[in-house]
Amino acid sequence: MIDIVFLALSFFAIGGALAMLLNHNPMYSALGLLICVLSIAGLFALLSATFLFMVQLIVYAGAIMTLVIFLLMFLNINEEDMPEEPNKHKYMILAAIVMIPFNLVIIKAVSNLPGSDLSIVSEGFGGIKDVGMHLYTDWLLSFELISILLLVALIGTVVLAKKKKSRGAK
Amino acid sequence: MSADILTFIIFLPAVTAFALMVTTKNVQAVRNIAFLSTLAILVLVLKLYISFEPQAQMQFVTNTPWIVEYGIRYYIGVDGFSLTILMMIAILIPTAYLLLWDGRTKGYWINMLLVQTGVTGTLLSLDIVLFYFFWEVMLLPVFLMIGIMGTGNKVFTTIKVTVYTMGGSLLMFLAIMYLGVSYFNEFGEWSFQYDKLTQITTLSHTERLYCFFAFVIAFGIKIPLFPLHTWIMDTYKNAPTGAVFLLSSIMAKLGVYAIVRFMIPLFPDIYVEFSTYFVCLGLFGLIYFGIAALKQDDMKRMFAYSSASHLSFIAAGIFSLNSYGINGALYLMIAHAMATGALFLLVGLIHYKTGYKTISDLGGLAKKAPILTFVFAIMLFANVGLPGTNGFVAELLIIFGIYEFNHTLGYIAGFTVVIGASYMLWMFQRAILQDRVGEALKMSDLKMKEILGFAPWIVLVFLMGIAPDLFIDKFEPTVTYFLDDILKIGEVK
Amino acid sequence: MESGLIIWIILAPLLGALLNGGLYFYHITQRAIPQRLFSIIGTLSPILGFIFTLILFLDMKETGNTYSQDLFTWLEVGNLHISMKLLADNLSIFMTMFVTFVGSLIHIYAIGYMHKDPGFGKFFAYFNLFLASMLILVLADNPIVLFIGWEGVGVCSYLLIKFYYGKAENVTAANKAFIVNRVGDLGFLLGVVTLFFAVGEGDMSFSSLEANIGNVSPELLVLSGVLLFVGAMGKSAQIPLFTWLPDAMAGPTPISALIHAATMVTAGIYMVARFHFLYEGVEGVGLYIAYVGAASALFAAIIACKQQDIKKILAYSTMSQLGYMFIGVGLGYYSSGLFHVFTHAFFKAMLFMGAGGIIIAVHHHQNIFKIAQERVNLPIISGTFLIGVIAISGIPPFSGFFSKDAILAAAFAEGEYLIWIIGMFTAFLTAFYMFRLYFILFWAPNKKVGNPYVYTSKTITIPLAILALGAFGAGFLNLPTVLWGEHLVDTWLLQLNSKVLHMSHLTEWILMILSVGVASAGIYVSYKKYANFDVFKPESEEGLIANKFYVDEFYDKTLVKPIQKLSVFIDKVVDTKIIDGFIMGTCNKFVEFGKIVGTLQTANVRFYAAFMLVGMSCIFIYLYISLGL
Amino acid sequence: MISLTSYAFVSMTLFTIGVMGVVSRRNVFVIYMSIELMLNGVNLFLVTFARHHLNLDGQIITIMVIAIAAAEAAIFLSVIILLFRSKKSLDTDMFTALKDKESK
Repeated sequence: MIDIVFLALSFFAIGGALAMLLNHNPMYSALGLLICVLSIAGLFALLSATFLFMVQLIVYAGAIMTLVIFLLMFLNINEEDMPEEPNKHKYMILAAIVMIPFNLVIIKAVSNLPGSDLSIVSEGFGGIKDVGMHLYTDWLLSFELISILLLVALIGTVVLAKKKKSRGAK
Repeated sequence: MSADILTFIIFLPAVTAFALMVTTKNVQAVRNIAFLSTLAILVLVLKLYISFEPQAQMQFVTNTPWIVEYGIRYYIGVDGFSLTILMMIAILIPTAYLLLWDGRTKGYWINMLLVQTGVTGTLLSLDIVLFYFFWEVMLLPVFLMIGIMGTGNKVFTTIKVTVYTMGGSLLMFLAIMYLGVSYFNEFGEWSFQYDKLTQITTLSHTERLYCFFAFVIAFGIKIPLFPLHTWIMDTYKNAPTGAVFLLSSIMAKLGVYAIVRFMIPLFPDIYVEFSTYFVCLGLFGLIYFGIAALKQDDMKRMFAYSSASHLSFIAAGIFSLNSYGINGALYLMIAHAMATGALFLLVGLIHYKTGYKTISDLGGLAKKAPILTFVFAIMLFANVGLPGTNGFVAELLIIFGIYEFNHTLGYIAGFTVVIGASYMLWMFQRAILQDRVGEALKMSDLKMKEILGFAPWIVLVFLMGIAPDLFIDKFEPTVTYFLDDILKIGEVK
Repeated sequence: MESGLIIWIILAPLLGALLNGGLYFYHITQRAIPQRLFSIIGTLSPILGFIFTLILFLDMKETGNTYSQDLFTWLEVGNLHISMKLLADNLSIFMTMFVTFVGSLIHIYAIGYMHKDPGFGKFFAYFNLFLASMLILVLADNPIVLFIGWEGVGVCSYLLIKFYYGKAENVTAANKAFIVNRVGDLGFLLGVVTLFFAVGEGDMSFSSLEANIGNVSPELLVLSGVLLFVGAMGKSAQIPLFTWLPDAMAGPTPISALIHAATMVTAGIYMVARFHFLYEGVEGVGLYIAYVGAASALFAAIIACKQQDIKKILAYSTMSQLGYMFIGVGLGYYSSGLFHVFTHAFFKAMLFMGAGGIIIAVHHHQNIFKIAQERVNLPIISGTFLIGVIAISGIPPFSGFFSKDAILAAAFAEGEYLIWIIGMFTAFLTAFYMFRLYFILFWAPNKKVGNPYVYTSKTITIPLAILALGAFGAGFLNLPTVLWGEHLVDTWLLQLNSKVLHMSHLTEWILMILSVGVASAGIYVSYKKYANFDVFKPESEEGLIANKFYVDEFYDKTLVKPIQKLSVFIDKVVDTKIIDGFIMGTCNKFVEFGKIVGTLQTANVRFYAAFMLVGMSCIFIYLYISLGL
Repeated sequence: MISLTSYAFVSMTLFTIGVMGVVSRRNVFVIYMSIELMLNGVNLFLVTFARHHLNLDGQIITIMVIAIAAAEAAIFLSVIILLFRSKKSLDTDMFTALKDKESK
């Protein structure tokens, strides 16, 4: 049963990714990515990462992808604004070939690891409590730094998005 | 007297500079305060000079930890060598201020102060990393001065100076690291004090050779020795007068000083082994640069060659391995610093007043400015080594030294008498004495404060020429100590 | 014995120089000072020096003592111990006597000559300094102090020759004098160094050098002897370092008089005499010196026959006479050589002063034919000039005869007949060209119309008269035995170990008559040729002799020009192209490489990503292979 | 049987597709989304290994990555707006202000 769920989720993830890659229109690409992200959320759940499952849904699917789609609509991009991409398939194949050694090394390395049971753990792993405990004890400093980063990004966005005249006024 | 007097002497200019940097924009105030602080240093150094005992040991030593992990210490002290040069610096800088008095910017004076800190620090530091630190500190303000206030192709000049000096510094840094690591491997603790580094025994002859040459190239660039000299021509030509003065009168001497201070104790055997080569190189430089100076048209460029010629001679004296040569070289360092420094400052004044510094454009200055000509002539003859001036004593001693080192080379060394005179007098004739082709230049004579600035130089030139024993007494014990105890030559027969 | 007086002989002119210099400084910066003050200080100081010398001399004559004065330790490094010490022995006091005496007279003369010159004060400051340097040279107790004076004389001559520095050729002449002298100084200095180490690094004073001269190996003795003589060649204008002397006439005439009569050029002879203990040991070097002297004497005399500049003729005659002196000292007859220095000082000073008077009178013409065209009425000058000309030509009983004849007799006695013949021929030439000068200047029948130039100034005529007395009578101080004299000078200079003439009285008489005959022949030839010379048709200035055998041009072509070319070559090619080219070329290669790499910066994000990817891929291929996966 | 390798295969595939997108596409939006896809691939890997080792550190890092992705999204999108305003284009090859101009 889990195998089938895994296979289905993987299929949707990769399919969504390919859809993102191959569609000319960014709107379709965004929808493809959305499918992919949702499937990955499912995979997180399969890996007993319940908290991450929620985060993935809320932050990626809910916030980031929505933001992207919203922006795409907001900019009102016409067909003529889209760049022409004459050689994109050639580049794709080239990139895929170049990535082969990387993939080979990683896959080989992983397959050499001792196998283990990846079935769902019901209690004590990946829940919000466990993650929270871990996050606020061992990873406190990183957590704080990330929050500062987010703050900076917030301010930076405001500054960047301001109209030009306010920058030129100085 | 407190031992911290040296620290005070080193850092007073820098502190003054930083204070001035943030407080005032008034150029005159900056200049006056800078001048006063150099005068204060002069007083301190005078006090030091009087209370110094003429013997070989380091005196007024301060030795406190600086970077504890690597055993780098703030280790300074003064002996006969450094005291004499310190005295020279302390006298030359304030008087030079008087001659650079007008028409400078705030940055100029602040850089001058910073250079003074770098220079005195280099002179007094006994920890080799501290030495390296000050060695670089003294260069940075000079780069700025050349790059900002220079003339001609000043940016390229700055790049050139940087390439040369940084190349040398890099080699020196590698050698310092090598020595430090060797010391650590042998004794299990870090130290960069030069007297501790001399205890290293594990280095092979080849390794020591490489270190020696790494150091000598760094110092040789600063001196400059043939063939590491090509940076000085453009630099002296394009740099502002103050920077040229500092480079030629003081920093070049520190190259020689550093050879004596670090090379002799660290690598005595290699020093002796290669002395012949360096004496030859020095004498070759003497003649080579002397000849090159003959046909120069730009006066600063000519003095650059002249300076290189004399410094090669000094280097030859330093490597002559006997007390005549080394004492003479030290004496010539001081004599040459005064003579060349004064000549550069005079050329700067002439340039400032007439707008020209090329020989073919000048002429007829003697009629308009007799006092300037008089001072020029005195410094010129001191540079040429006329008896009665300090240059003669030094050249005589070096010739004696090189003759004792090797008779044939001694005869070559004698040519210093002829070479300097030819290009100097020819320049003097064309630029100062004989009437100018075309209309006469606008030129005013030295003012009272400039005369006052030169007065101590002139007095010293003659005093050091007429009664040299007074001055040589202060550093002769150190030279003897270096020769007898470190090089183990035992020059007393 | 110690004597505190010696330093005052030097200090008198030295302080005069300082005082005059200081006053002149005040004069140009603040307020004008009357010329009278300068002249009083300027002349009083050498006269004071002369008085001190006289006191010392009389004392020495009385007691027979030698005095010295140790002032302070000048330098003490290693084994080198040089004290600032002065020595007044018979030799130095002999030199000091006539240096201060003739020097004082020239100083007095200069008051008149330099009258109303704007640089009057400066002139006297330099002049006093010149004399002081010469006195340091003469009174020095060791070669280094001697060298201080030696160079001091050189620099003062430089300062004085370039006195009118506005004109380029004056300064060029001064430079030439200084640099050629420096070449000589190089030799001198190296000679001293060689000697110092050869005698075993002892004390430097002349007495200890003399005591230790036995330690020196013959080779080093020859070497140092020759090197020291190179110094003398420079100072005393002998072949090949003589070219500066004629050019040095660019300075005002009192300087020429001082250089040629009392100071500077005599220094070389004095120095050789001072080092007599060295030259006694090496006969060959002495002979070499004598031959150089003979060659110079002849060479200069030949050139002088064709010159037209009044001062240059006198300059070459000086060089020629210096040659005689070197013959004397070279052959070991030091006192004869010095005696010629002594007599020469009088008549040469007088000739120069007379020439200066004439030059001033005709308003600064120096060409003898031009001068001769003018009508002049200068009885005292022409009279004293004649005395000088006779004296230099060697006609008895004028002073030149005795001193020159002693030298020629010495050459004959030593068996150096070649030198003797050259000397005789030079004597003939000397008489010829000196009387040529005299006849053209004063006997030329054709004159321009107009009032004669008159010039009389007491400051010029009185010294001339005194010197004329000296030029006439100085010879009697060293009358040889054959003329019933007592060799006063030779006796006084006994310390020099001069050789004594050993020849029969008959030979001596014959030699004397011969030399007088030769001189008379010279005068006769000159009279025939120039007594009625038409000065409006001057001799041509073409030819080998008139062009001084092209020696200057030769030096210019073989030494000066190549060195200048080398200088340009070093600067423009070796330094700029080769050395700097190598170092900055390496830097430029880095810059070029940077530019090539810079083209990779296309600002195309995808290109960067792909580039990174390729790099990463390479790393993974490496990992794949190295890890053996 | 789902093993470590199958998860690795999925995450590598996602990552590779992301790389292909960055290299081949010129549309700024698609490039941005490709980057997000690469991040997701890596996240999946991290979570897989967290499960494999039963160690929460992998999940924590994933949270960090997601936070950074959020920050990146904010900045990136505002930059895209600015670029689109100035160049009226979404083509990355048009944005060449930082090109080394001296070399050509």
